[in-house]
Amino acid sequence: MSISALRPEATTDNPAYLSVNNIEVIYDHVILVLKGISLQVPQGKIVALLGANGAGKSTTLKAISTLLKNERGDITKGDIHFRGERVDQLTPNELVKRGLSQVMEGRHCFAHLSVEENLLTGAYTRHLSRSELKAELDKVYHYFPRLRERRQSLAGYTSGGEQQMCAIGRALMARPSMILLDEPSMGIAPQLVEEIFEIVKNLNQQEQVSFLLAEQNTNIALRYADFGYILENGRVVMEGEAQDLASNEDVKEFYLGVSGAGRKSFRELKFYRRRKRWLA
Amino acid sequence: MNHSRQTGDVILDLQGISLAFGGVKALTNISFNVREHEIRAIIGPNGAGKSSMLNVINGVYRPQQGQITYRGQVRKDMNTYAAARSGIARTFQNIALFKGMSVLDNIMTGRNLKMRSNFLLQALYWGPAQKEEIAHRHKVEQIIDFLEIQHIRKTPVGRLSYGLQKRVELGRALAAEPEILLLDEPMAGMNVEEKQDMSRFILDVNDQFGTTIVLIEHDMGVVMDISDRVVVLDYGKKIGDGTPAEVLANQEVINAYLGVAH
Amino acid sequence: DEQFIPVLSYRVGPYAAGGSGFFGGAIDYFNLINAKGGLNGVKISWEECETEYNASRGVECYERLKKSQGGASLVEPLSTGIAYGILDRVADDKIPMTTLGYGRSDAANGKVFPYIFPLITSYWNQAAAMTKYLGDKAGGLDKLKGKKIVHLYHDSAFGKEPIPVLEAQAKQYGFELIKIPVAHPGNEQQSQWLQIRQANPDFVILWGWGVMNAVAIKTAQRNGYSREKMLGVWWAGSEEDAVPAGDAAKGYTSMTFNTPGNYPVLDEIRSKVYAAGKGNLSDKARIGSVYHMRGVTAAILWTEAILKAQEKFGKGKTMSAEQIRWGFENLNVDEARQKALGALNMFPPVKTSCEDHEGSGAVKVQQWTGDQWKAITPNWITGDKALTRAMLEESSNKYAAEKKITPACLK
Amino acid sequence: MFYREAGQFKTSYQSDSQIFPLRQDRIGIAILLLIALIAVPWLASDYAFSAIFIPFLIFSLAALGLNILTGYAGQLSLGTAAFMAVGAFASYNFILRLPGIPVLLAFVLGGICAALVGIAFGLPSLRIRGFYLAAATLATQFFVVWCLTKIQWFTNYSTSGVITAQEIVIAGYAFNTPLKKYLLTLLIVALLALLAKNMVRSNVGRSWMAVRDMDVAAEVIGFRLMRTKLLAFAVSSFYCGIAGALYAYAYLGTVEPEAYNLDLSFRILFMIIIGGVGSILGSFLGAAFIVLLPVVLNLLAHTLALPTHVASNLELMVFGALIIFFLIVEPHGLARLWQIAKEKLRLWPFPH
Amino acid sequence: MNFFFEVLIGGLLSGVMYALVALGFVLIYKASGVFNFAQGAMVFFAALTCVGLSEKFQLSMWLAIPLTMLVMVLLGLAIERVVLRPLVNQPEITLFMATIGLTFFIEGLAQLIWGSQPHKLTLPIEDVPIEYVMEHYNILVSQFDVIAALICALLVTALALLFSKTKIGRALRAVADDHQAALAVGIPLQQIWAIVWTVAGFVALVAGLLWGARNGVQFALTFVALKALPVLILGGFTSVPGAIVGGLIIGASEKLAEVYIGPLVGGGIEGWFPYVLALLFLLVRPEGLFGEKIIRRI
Ligand SMILES: Nc1ncnc2c1ncn2[C@@H]1O[C@H](COP(=O)(O)OP(=O)(O)OP(=O)(O)O)[C@@H](O)[C@H]1O
Ligand SMILES: Nc1ncnc2c1ncn2[C@@H]1O[C@H](COP(=O)(O)OP(=O)(O)OP(=O)(O)O)[C@@H](O)[C@H]1O
Ligand SMILES: [Mg+2]
Ligand SMILES: [Mg+2]
Repeated sequence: MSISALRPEATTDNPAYLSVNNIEVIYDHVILVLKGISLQVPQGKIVALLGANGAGKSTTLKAISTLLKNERGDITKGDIHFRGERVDQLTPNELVKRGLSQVMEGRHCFAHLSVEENLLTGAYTRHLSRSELKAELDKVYHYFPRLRERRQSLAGYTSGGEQQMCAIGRALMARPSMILLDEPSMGIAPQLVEEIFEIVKNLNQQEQVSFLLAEQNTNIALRYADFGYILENGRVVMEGEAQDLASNEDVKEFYLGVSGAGRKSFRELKFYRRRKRWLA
Repeated sequence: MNHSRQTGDVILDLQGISLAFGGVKALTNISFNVREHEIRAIIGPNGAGKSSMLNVINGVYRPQQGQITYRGQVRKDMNTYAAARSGIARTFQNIALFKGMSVLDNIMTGRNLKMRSNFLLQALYWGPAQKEEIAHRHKVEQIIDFLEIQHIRKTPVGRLSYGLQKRVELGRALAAEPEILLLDEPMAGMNVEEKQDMSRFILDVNDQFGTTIVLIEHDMGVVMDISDRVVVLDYGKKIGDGTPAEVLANQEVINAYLGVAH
Repeated sequence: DEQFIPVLSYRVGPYAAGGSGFFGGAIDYFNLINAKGGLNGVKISWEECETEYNASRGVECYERLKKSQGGASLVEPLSTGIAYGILDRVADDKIPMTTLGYGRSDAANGKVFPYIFPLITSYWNQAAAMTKYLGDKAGGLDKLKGKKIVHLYHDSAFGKEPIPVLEAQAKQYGFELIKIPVAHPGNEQQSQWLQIRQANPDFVILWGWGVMNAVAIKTAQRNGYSREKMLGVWWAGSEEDAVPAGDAAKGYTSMTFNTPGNYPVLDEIRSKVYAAGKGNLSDKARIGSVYHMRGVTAAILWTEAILKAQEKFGKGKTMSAEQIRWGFENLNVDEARQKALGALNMFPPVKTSCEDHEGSGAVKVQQWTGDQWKAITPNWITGDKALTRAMLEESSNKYAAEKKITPACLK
Repeated sequence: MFYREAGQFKTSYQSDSQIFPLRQDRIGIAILLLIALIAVPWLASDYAFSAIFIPFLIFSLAALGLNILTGYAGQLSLGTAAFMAVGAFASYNFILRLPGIPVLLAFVLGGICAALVGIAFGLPSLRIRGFYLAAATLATQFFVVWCLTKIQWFTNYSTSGVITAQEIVIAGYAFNTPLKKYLLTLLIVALLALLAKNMVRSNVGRSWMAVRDMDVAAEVIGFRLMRTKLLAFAVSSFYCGIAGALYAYAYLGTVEPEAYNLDLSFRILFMIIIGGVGSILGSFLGAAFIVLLPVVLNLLAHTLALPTHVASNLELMVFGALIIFFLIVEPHGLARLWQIAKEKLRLWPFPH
Repeated sequence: MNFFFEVLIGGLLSGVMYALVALGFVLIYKASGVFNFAQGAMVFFAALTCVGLSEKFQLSMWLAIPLTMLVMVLLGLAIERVVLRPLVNQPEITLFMATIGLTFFIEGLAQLIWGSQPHKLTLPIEDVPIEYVMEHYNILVSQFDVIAALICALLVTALALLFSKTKIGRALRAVADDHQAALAVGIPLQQIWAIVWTVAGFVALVAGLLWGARNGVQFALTFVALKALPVLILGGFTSVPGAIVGGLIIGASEKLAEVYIGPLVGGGIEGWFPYVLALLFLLVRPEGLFGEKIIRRI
């Protein structure tokens, strides 16, 4: 495929903000999950990470944010640079201080803290006055009005979508310069999904925040992203400008669900697609 | 939509259900029913009370008001065990798998109500107990095949990716061969291809075993395509109920949930 | 030739202080003997094994060491739990076990327990002696009538052991016995002492162990109960029990089977062992402390038994455990012998027989002056031995019946 | 290269659900059993039997019992020794008061008594979870030992509260040497381990693990919490009860209630955590670790000829440090370490 | 009636002493969701170090105490670095077990350095009845206990403020909920743990000094942990004020039970009574009186 020529190369005038070079990740000393992944996120861009279940998207993100260590995963090869500095040996706290935040998959709110307290912990690394904190909170509440309504209740009791908003809002509170988003649209009502991506776009354009997002909603992800990488089985199998990917036939068929004749109804597919692919 | 399936009588009927947690009104006076063999979707914005609705149906939450009629039997509330016994199985929004157990064992737990041999026989693992175990294993392997998770059969589920866990959870619910299957966002975290498979799968279950399905899903495409009737919740109230087409045309629903983009 | 003695010691954990003192004393004496040329030329060898005062580790140590270096001559675990754990084993292995001042009182009956030697004195004789002493203090045993005595005890087999004796004597002499148990470990005794304060007894017997002792003394002070009226068992009568209680312990009395003080044998240990850098205690000041002296006493009795055996079975030879058992059964460490050993009056004269594996039953009372113990009874006291003997017979015969043993003396 | 599953295809679910699906494992365990049954009795000394093997087996059994409760059913308990005490003292009284009762039957009855006590004290677990439950199980520990000390009937009115285990005679054959006691213990432990393995790989076991991992979901699936938890308490206590009886009869001989103190409970807890929570094999590995390590350290300290008090304290420190070390290397215990080693072996000589 | 009040007051004051130990547990549980088995050993270690320093080098207590504090800080840092850091995000039971390993290590270390001899510890507070109360009401109240209670109250207030008013408090609770998420938002787990273990070390020192003055400084100080456990479950593992309230309830009721129920059943019930009592409380409130509710939403 020729699009690899379009790969966002790190050049001196456009240094890769985040660059992951050929990393290999092993869980539990035996389970090899990432088999050499390289990717670049240029400053101020949105990069999407796509791929089937179990492809290794979350693992990649956790490798970058160094949270992997605590799940008994190890980066055995390769390195990761963030703003020109090697970061794979830093602690998450140091990373957050350097401006890199992660929204983890699966919501991970602090169940025993109220929604508002959850958001406040997001600003832990920043030293804000009371009024500044309030302003930041208001901003998040403005994005997610639902959170304002539920601010006093314990996060553990809120609904799935509310928790997801809470997790995203919490990461925003750190005012990072780069955010790793793991499936932000999961469990979120469609209207809000659009809004979340609008927020992403806004932050990206107005505050130059870079994004690396793992997303299953390929459609919308490619609509908002600048670049995309497609992972399969721990390897990058395709990469390129978002528009190019979106117009690629294979991507269309497997990730966007549109084949030659346009989108098909879910009801009408009479066979299992993936099985077909394997057999082919 | 040329499917030949017939939906039957009302199997589950909820009347005037209200549920509040302290000050939070999760559900207010909700009534709707589910017919045999149908695919019934529940949609609504975040925090509308969809999951709470499922929790009421299978007895995790007790509604303060209202009554539930299941197969002609009227009750104030369900209890989880009784619900399971009477053929209601479900999946959860925040995955509730048994993290320390393998995929196979997790799905096997789904069959526990069908197991007859007592614990002494199981301790001996001999004769009827072993036969039974193997018979159930057959069923479970079919489900595993169906879900295409053969390769992770013996992996502890804690080590699986999110999407795979969702699949296992579905498998566990299916293993119970339920009459009603409650699915809470079964396709969250899946890409289109996977969603297509999953839809096919749900339809197949519905067709082949006649399982009634109650489905919560945020992907409108899926909901519109595969469900027979949709109920729409907003702020704990019912704002719409009808066929996908009817719901889609409902202005209130568009305002509250779908937005203009769709 | 060497005579091997396994040392089942405990130097960590809650009772480490006692363990290090006792086994330190014993090893110091071994070193002294060896420095002086051994037992008729037979040197003593030993090996230490840490039991942590824990029954199963103690059993492991015993099993490990019983066969090493030509076989164990004897054992002394200084722990009730371990002693029970190896009670049957020593009989099977034919290795004598001493239990100095603890363990089964009825083991003094050598017909039933041929291999067990609760030397010097047992709990029952101690209890009887306590009554005797309190009676003397009141001006005669008959003066105990109408008096109130509190038995404040560690709520375990240990603490309950003397109750039959005390109860029998309460009936006999007409005093009121109030039993107040303290739950293990006994680091809180306010409620017990409030009860005591309310009862206002004439004496309090403190049958305690470990931290319970210091706490009892302290709590007595805070409740205004006179320490002079407290009489501790000998496991409540060491520096380790009094020191932590600080000033509160001044005047407190306890039983002992050693007379506190200095003895030629201790001087010898200082000059021949410690001066040569072979001392076992890391703190020289502990030489002659209660536990250390108890260890030395034990070692004296062990070596005396070996010497006794040598007299019969061949001087200058290594004795077998069986022969040493005979030695233990025919001990006679009288005052003359004590004097020769440089330990006159350090412990009561001991003379054993098949019927009497205890060999004495005499004790003293000591008092804490604030920095050391002082004996306050010039002579050794013995209680009502007829009473304890009868109990001992009954109890040991019951054991024999349970175990299907026919009581008999070994030759 | 020798440890491969390659070429071993399962043609039936029956063969796939065997305890040891791999041929190498089956051969391994067979060899192990042969060693335990033939080579050990042949070669080992009395010391090894009565100070290492017997306590090792008994502790393994107790650990197995605790592992059923804590590892499989997720109910953290600090009252193991209490259940052991019940088993021991109940067996003692059965043999004492029903003359002629078969010893093995007495053990089983003792185990059943322990199971009943376990059920009684397991009732709170329906409401209480985690460390709260653990602290609450201490009530069992203290209460049971207190009862055994207070109520003299249990100790047959022995003045010192000590019981002397009767001789083990089965069908006229006396198990009175370390070797015989070892064989008896081995058989009992092997049998019970097999039963336990069967339980945990069938529906009961799954119900326990389900309750452990997520009790709400377990209930929704149709497991009854009360039944499942109480069954776990009962089975676990039964195992502990038998272990307690063996502790008195095959190991110590003469015991006081204090022998079953909190320390013992903790030791058994250490065993399962070190060995592997939720693993039958782990119970054995953990017991071996806790029984052997102090012995090894003691011998080591002895050969180094350190001053004794230094040696003893160092032993304790090294013991603690090793526990931490193993947890850091593998938080899921020795059993998991073993499994990883096997997985690596399977890949060997390739790294992945 | 006097006697009743004596028992009651004595019990309440003992309860405060228990609470002091329980506080150490609460701190660490709050910060990591871990039950710190080593707390008893830390109490012992702190007291022994303090006494050891003052005896060996003839230091006054006022010098020995800050020096010991320094040692406790080092200990806290070392524990974080060596034990906790590699065990982030591990199951609670693993961390619990690690603290057990720590217990052995600290016990061995303490005795290796300072020997196993018990020591006396004299604080300038005498343990005698307060005369005024004695004369006027004929009730025995120990002066030492009252002062200990004051110290404890001070400590509890300070800690309660620390937790409720600072952002550290919030961070602690976040860490206890979810290590990974806490790290992801940039909470410096290592720093926080180091701080908490140091504070726990400080609490251990205070407890060690007060208990040491009462019982002597000896290995058995580690057993005071057993007294603190029922307090902890009754008050709730996560609540600082809960420790105090739990302490008062446990202290008073255990003494009353021993005095009034004990004689009926043969006495010595103090060992298990508090546990049974706490258990009964738990049946009503499974997370203790003030503990955080256990959230089990699906
Ligand atoms: N803690 C772990 N231990 C072992 N294996 C793991 C662990 N976490 C993930 N894996 C494995 O790594 C692979 C990649 O997982 P990952 O979570 O990165 O997938 P993903 O692309 O995020 O998938 P999804 O879309 O389902 O979230 C999977 O096969 C999974 O089983
Ligand atoms: N156990 C509970 N305690 C307190 N509040 C609760 C509880 N369960 C649900 N709620 C509240 O009830 C409302 C409905 O929650 P529910 O989980 O049913 O929403 P939902 O429709 O499933 O939303 P989503 O699409 O985000 O999952 C939410 O605001 C939630 O915070
Ligand atoms: Mg993922
Ligand atoms: Mg929901």
